[in-house]
Amino acid sequence: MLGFVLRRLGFAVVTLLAVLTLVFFVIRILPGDPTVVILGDQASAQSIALLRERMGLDQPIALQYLQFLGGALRGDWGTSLVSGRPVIQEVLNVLPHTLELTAVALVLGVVLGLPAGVWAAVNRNRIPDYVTRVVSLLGLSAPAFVSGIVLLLVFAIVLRWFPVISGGQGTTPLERLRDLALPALNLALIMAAYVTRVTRSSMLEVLSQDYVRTAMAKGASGFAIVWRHALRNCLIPVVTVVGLYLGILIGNSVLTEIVFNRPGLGKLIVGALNQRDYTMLQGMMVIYTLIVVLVNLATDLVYGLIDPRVQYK
Amino acid sequence: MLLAGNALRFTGKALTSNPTTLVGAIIFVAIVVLAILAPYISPYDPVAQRITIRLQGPSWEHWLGTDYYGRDILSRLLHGARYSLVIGILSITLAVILGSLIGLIAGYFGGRIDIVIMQVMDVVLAFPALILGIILVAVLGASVTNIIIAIAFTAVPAFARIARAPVMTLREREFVQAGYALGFSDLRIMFRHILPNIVPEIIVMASLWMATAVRTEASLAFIGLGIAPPTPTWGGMVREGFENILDSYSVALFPSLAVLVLVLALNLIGDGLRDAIDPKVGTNS
Amino acid sequence: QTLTIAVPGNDMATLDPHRASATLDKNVINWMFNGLVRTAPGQFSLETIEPDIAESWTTSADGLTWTFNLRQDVTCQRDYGPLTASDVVYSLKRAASPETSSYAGDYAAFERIEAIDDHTVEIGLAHPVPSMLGLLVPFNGGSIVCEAAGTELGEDFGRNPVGTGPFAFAEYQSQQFVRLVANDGYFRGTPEIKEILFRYLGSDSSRDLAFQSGEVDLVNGRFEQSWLDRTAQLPDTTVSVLGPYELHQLHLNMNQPPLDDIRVRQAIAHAVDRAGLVAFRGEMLTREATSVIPSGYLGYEAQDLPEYDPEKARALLAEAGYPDGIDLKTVQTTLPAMLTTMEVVQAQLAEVGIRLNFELVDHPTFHEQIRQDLSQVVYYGAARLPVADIFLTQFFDSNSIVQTPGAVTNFSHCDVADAEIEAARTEIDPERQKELWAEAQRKIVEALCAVPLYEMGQPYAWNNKVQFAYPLAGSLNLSPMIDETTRLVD
Amino acid sequence: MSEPVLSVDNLRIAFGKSEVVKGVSFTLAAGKTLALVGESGSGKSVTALSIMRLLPAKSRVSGSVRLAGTDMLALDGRQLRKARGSLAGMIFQEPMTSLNPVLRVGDQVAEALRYHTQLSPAEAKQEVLRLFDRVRIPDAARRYTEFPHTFSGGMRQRVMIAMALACKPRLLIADEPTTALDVTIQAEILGLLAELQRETGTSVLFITHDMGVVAEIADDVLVMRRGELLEQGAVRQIFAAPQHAYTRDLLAAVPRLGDMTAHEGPMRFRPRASAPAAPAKPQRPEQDAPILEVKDLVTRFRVRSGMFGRHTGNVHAVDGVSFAIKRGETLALVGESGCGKSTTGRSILRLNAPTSGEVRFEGENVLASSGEDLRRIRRQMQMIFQDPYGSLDPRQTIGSAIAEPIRVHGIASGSEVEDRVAHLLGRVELDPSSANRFPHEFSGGQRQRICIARSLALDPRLVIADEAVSALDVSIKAQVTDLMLDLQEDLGLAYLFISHDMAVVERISHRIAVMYLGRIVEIGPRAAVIGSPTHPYTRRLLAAVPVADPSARRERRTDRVAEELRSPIRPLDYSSPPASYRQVTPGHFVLEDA
Ligand SMILES: Nc1ncnc2c1ncn2[C@@H]1O[C@H](COP(=O)(O)OP(=O)(O)OP(=O)(O)O)[C@@H](O)[C@H]1O
Ligand SMILES: Nc1ncnc2c1ncn2[C@@H]1O[C@H](COP(=O)(O)OP(=O)(O)OP(=O)(O)O)[C@@H](O)[C@H]1O
Ligand SMILES: [Mg+2]
Ligand SMILES: [Mg+2]
Repeated sequence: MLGFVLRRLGFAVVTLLAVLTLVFFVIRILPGDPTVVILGDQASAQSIALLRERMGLDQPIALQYLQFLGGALRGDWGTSLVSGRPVIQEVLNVLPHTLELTAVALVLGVVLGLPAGVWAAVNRNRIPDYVTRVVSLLGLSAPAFVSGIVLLLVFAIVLRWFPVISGGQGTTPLERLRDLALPALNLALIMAAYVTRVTRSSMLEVLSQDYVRTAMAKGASGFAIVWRHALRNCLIPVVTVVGLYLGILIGNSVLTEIVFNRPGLGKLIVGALNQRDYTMLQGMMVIYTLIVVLVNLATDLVYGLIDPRVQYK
Repeated sequence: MLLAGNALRFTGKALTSNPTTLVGAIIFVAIVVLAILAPYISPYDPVAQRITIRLQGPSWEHWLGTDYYGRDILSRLLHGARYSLVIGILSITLAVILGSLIGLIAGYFGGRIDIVIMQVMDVVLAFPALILGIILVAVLGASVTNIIIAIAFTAVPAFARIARAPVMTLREREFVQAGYALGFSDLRIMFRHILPNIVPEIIVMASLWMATAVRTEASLAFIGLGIAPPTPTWGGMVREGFENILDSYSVALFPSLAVLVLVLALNLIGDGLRDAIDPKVGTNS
Repeated sequence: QTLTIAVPGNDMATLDPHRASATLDKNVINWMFNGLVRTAPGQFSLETIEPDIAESWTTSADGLTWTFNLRQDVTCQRDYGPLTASDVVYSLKRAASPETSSYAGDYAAFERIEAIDDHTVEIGLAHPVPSMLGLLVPFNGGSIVCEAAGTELGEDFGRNPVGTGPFAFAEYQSQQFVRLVANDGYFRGTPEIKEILFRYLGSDSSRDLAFQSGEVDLVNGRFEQSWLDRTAQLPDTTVSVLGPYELHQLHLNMNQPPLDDIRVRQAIAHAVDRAGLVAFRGEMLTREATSVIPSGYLGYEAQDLPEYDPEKARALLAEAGYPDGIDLKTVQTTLPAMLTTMEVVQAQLAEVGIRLNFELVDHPTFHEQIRQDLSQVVYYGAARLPVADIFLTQFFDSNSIVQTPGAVTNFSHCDVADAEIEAARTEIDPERQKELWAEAQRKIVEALCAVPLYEMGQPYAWNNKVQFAYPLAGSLNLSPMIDETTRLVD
Repeated sequence: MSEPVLSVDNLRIAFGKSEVVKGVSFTLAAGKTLALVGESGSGKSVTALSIMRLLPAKSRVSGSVRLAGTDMLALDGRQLRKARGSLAGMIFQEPMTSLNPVLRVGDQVAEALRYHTQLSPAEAKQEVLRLFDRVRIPDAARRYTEFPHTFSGGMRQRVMIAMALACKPRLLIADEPTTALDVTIQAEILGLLAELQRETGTSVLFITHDMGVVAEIADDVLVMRRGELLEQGAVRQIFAAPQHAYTRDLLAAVPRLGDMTAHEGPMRFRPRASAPAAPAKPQRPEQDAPILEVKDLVTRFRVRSGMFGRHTGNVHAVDGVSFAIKRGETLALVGESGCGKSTTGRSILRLNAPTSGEVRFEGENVLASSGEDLRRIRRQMQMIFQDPYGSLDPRQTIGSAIAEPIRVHGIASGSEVEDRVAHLLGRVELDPSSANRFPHEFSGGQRQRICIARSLALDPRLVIADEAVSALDVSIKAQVTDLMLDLQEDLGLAYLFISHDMAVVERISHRIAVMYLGRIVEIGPRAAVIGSPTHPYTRRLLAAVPVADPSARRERRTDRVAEELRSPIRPLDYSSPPASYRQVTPGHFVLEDA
């Protein structure tokens, strides 16, 4: 297994290099120019050209690529074209916020979704099943910004339990949790919807297996049958979805970040994109890829923990 | 052909065996019919602006209210259904087919093939939909086909992972080994024996991912890879509605509800299909 | 006392006044810097210019030599010591250098910037500049920075700005806020407000909700009448639209058929219903455009713009050989405030058979593509230093035509008023200068290089706790002036 | 006599329209053993399941089932849970799929204890280890933490037995609990059951096809066919004077070890009805080149332990096995459960990756071939898996499962395929109309037959039959073995026949190989091995074969076999001693003790 992990990480290096190259060239093909963003719309063509020269954007793209690669390999990710701050630092500034939000959302999503899915499966085609179906889809059909505003209206304006601005400035754990509650819930709703549905489906499959009958014969309670015997067997698709969503979440939480006024990677990348901040985008994409690769590696390892029959070849 | 026959049979079984599936199917057909009939049954021109009656709530004249430009929301919903249905369904179908195929191959062969394929998928997955979208606009230009491609593209790695996971355990099952023993080719084992066993999960995810597809369409519209205004789409309507949500809830609410109803219908159908192809459904109490 | 301000946007780019081009950055710079002169507090018109760091000034008869006497009590923030003439010289040279400034072009005529003594600065010009003092207000290049800080911080200055204004930079949290603290040594007195929290709240709705919940005292709103109406209903709230007003117009690419035909351009002009657009955007927020430069600018003169007359528009199209209407391509940004207007324009033009086909792209792409001549109709809103020259030069002078070396924002390939613009630039006689500018405007309107739509101000709302000592008309940096006199009451 | 522990009255069970149990009534007294025998698919398992209320939801049950005075059919959830496991324990017919694949084996057993006793986790574990020892699972402490898929069929069955016995239930329902066990271990398990019965007065409902076992342990016997109870009575009476014709047939068909001493080569149960397809008898096998040659085959599985799955040892499942099978020959592979028989079979087909050795099929190197070649070889070399249920695709109807290889290999097409499928089903005594049902809708024996039919569909040259007839009642078993012999006669088919049933082995094989701990300890012509067993294990094995005669009931052994249980798990650095054989008589070899 260790060998498997090492091999995967070895491949990940290749993947990262590929992403790096891809991103480097692709964003330079994109229309839009960072210099216009930096100089503003009054800038003349001359001053734009001047700035391009100063930033080295006028050099042959292959040369730029080599320079960038050299720097990247030495750990120098360059500085943001727009703000002039080091890319690494910008990312590290917001990364904790993203990780914290994602982690809490993940936990919430699973805590909400898994029991709901199990409940639906156990009560297949009865009221609880219909209720969870509709409710979970509610979370899914309303885009993050709509559900976010609804949450704010209810919990921050009407009930006044939480602040509208949850910037994540809290210092005590309780304050941080308070800041996190609504945005995490907002992200968790979508995740919970997926988890619920997948759990239900795979639970149905598992509940008809012979070993569930064995558990019954032992006199296991309904609870033990579901949570001890069936759940683990139906967890693989659930873990897949969770892992998948974790990867997607980190990139796609921008709407939630914006609505709840939280810093995060999502905002950073959308900002960088809107400003065509090449260096920033490059650095961010590498971080993203790294996260996705790690999350997926973790998912694969969890498969093995869940099901001993899974082999890492 | 065989598969198509099976599909028909299962659809029939799904519809007849479970009333909720039938409900789902009826809703879905209704949406499709409404979409087709949109030009004839819409009370108003979906693009005609009436600036004096902007952002109004539901009324007798405008059942679902009016939008930011005073356009009739109901009419826009009806017309928008056409694009949203086509985009949503086609893109998800595309993604499901491609993704499951990739996941199947990766999970089945495992080892190096798996690592390489899944790392490629990871790369695609790592690109946020927005960035992918912009790249695609830049490369392909904006058109309905390209939106479908873009949405499918973002969903392919997801379905690859969804398909691959169960394959990894299925390939160790004895009936797969029995297939080897019978001299079946890898292709046959993959498609005839493993695939049907992962279909339930895929169906469930696919019917869910529709919602994501409609939303992705909205965010792609945001960066320009969308149906250009004033043509209505549900995703676009939701996005517009969001900007004015504090002024009028109905602009965001009704398209969201429409998405909900569509996804619900598809999920009911999906569940029914899932059960229909599950030979053991309801075996244990 | 903390004043919390919320603005739409997600992050700060730079707070270097000579670099900053984003409105949100200028908003903050507004409270940190002084110029040699300034517009009166709460005002943005150059007619109100009054002393700031400079106590007094003199001009030579030819208008080429300007001498400024500086106040002696000005100190730099954050212990960078007293401000002297050398700081001013450093600062203006910095603003004039393309290496350090985005506005170097504005200062091209500055031949000589010298410190005569510790508190006297002399500027020598190569040729007269239409509004010399306008270049010295704390806006764009006019902000005075402290030399010691500038040289010490170098590239970092944008994240660590040091000025002389009422508020000093204290902290920046990326994607969240900039925090300013009162500059206790401000030469006009210690500010009443001790701290300003300038928050980036990108979501319109949550920004409104934060204001509604009292977490924010002052909020930059949406460009919507409905926003003003709704916000005005909140208790203890003042809503206001601040200047300067941006002029929004359609630039028609006269180089390309069918827009090269004046009748087609006239048809468009007659098809646009300015009143309808104002009704759409809101009476309080917008007013009908009256010329091709914003009203109130030095040199502005109201023009007779083509009336809304769809019949005539159709007739003109038919006359030009397009009885079935025309198709026009426009590259359009997805920025909501701009897109919505264009959707209304699109509907209006459609009435007479002009089909405006959108090519939706994201904002940076929009900026690039309109500069590549890819859009037949360019919808653009802008405000500049309120002098006719700058606006006319950037949008209508043939030197600024896109895709040329000197390109700025002349999207329409307009060249009909080159002579007048050029002549006015160096004209010393103010009356004659104004005539030239008026003539230029007339010609541009007549040739229909652009179809002016409306002018739009900055919507703001604040809690009545915030009290301004003077009426607010606006500010060049587009944020309400907050200085030593602004108070928060309970 | 006291109140019966179990009384079933007019039990009826139906799936959809078809009634599979049609009014069955019987009682079972405390401490007694009731054997339920009968045709495969006659409703034995279903009856047993209904007692525990474990039938699928879509079944309908009527009648009454009283267990220790409680009306099982009337219990609500909580009462039912208490009753299950403590009142009645059950050993399921299919041990392969009845264990939870993701839970550790030991924990699955301990769980039963936790539900019904007050034992602490540590005590429960101790108890489980003790049970594992008693059901003869070697290296119990290590096996405790392993997962079911690393267990051989017989080992899983023993785990199931341990689980059912854990709480010393009043009633033990054992549904063919020893089919996957070799006779030595079977004898021990039967002894264990008897001991338990003595200690706790447990009653046993024992479903089996092995009349020998019935004769040895049953007090009373029930005979079922097609959902109906044909006959019931005391065991001696049934054996001595069967009333019903079916019972008589059943008993007549029972093969007895030693029946064949006078006969050379395999022998059919019933004379062949039709003339052989091929007029000329195929050549005697000896004269032919071997169709399969296995040389020094070694297959090891890694043993991992700890958090990071460190490789700490190896299961030497197959440890240097060599043999050859000629065309038209049957080699029986017998041996202790868990000794590596299935692994040998799977390794030959490359379903496991052998560690080393050589496998040649008709001269072709199987271990070196791949892709199309491998498929071609596999097609000619079929395997009937020990776990029939697991080896059927749950989403494929059995008709399509049998038709698929026919289509794939182009053996037939169009409607011919259906005819063939129907024909094959008929030959294994299944109703062709059941072709469109799914595997889970069949009884254990029916599934086994489906797998046999499927493997024969391809006209293979060699069939590896892993416990292929273990779940069949004697009469169908006779029919299926006859079928196999017919095919051998007609087509020169060769078999590697893995079985625990020595009587059947004697009938069907030309030669016998006896395996023990991954090695062949004795191999030779059938008559020689059975007639003059040389290796001590072979002797033990033959001595343990139950005899289908209740009057000849031996004293049940309750003491432990003197020899220590041996486990095939070895440390990493272990290297097996070379195997050397001594020839006893021509062709009869015995492993020399190292
Ligand atoms: N889930 C089911 N759906 C439909 N029919 C079923 C189902 N389970 C069992 N049957 C049918 O019920 C009958 C009795 O099955 P049962 O398992 O009791 O047989 P059995 O006597 O145990 O046979 P065997 O000795 O082969 O195990 C069989 O004909 C079988 O096909
Ligand atoms: N996948 C595996 N991983 C680890 N060990 C295994 C695996 N498969 C089998 N074994 C071990 O290999 C040994 C031989 O198993 P095998 O299934 O060949 O036995 P068998 O002779 O067929 O027994 P039975 O008669 O009980 O079926 C056993 O100790 C078993 O635990
Ligand atoms: Mg049975
Ligand atoms: Mg075996």
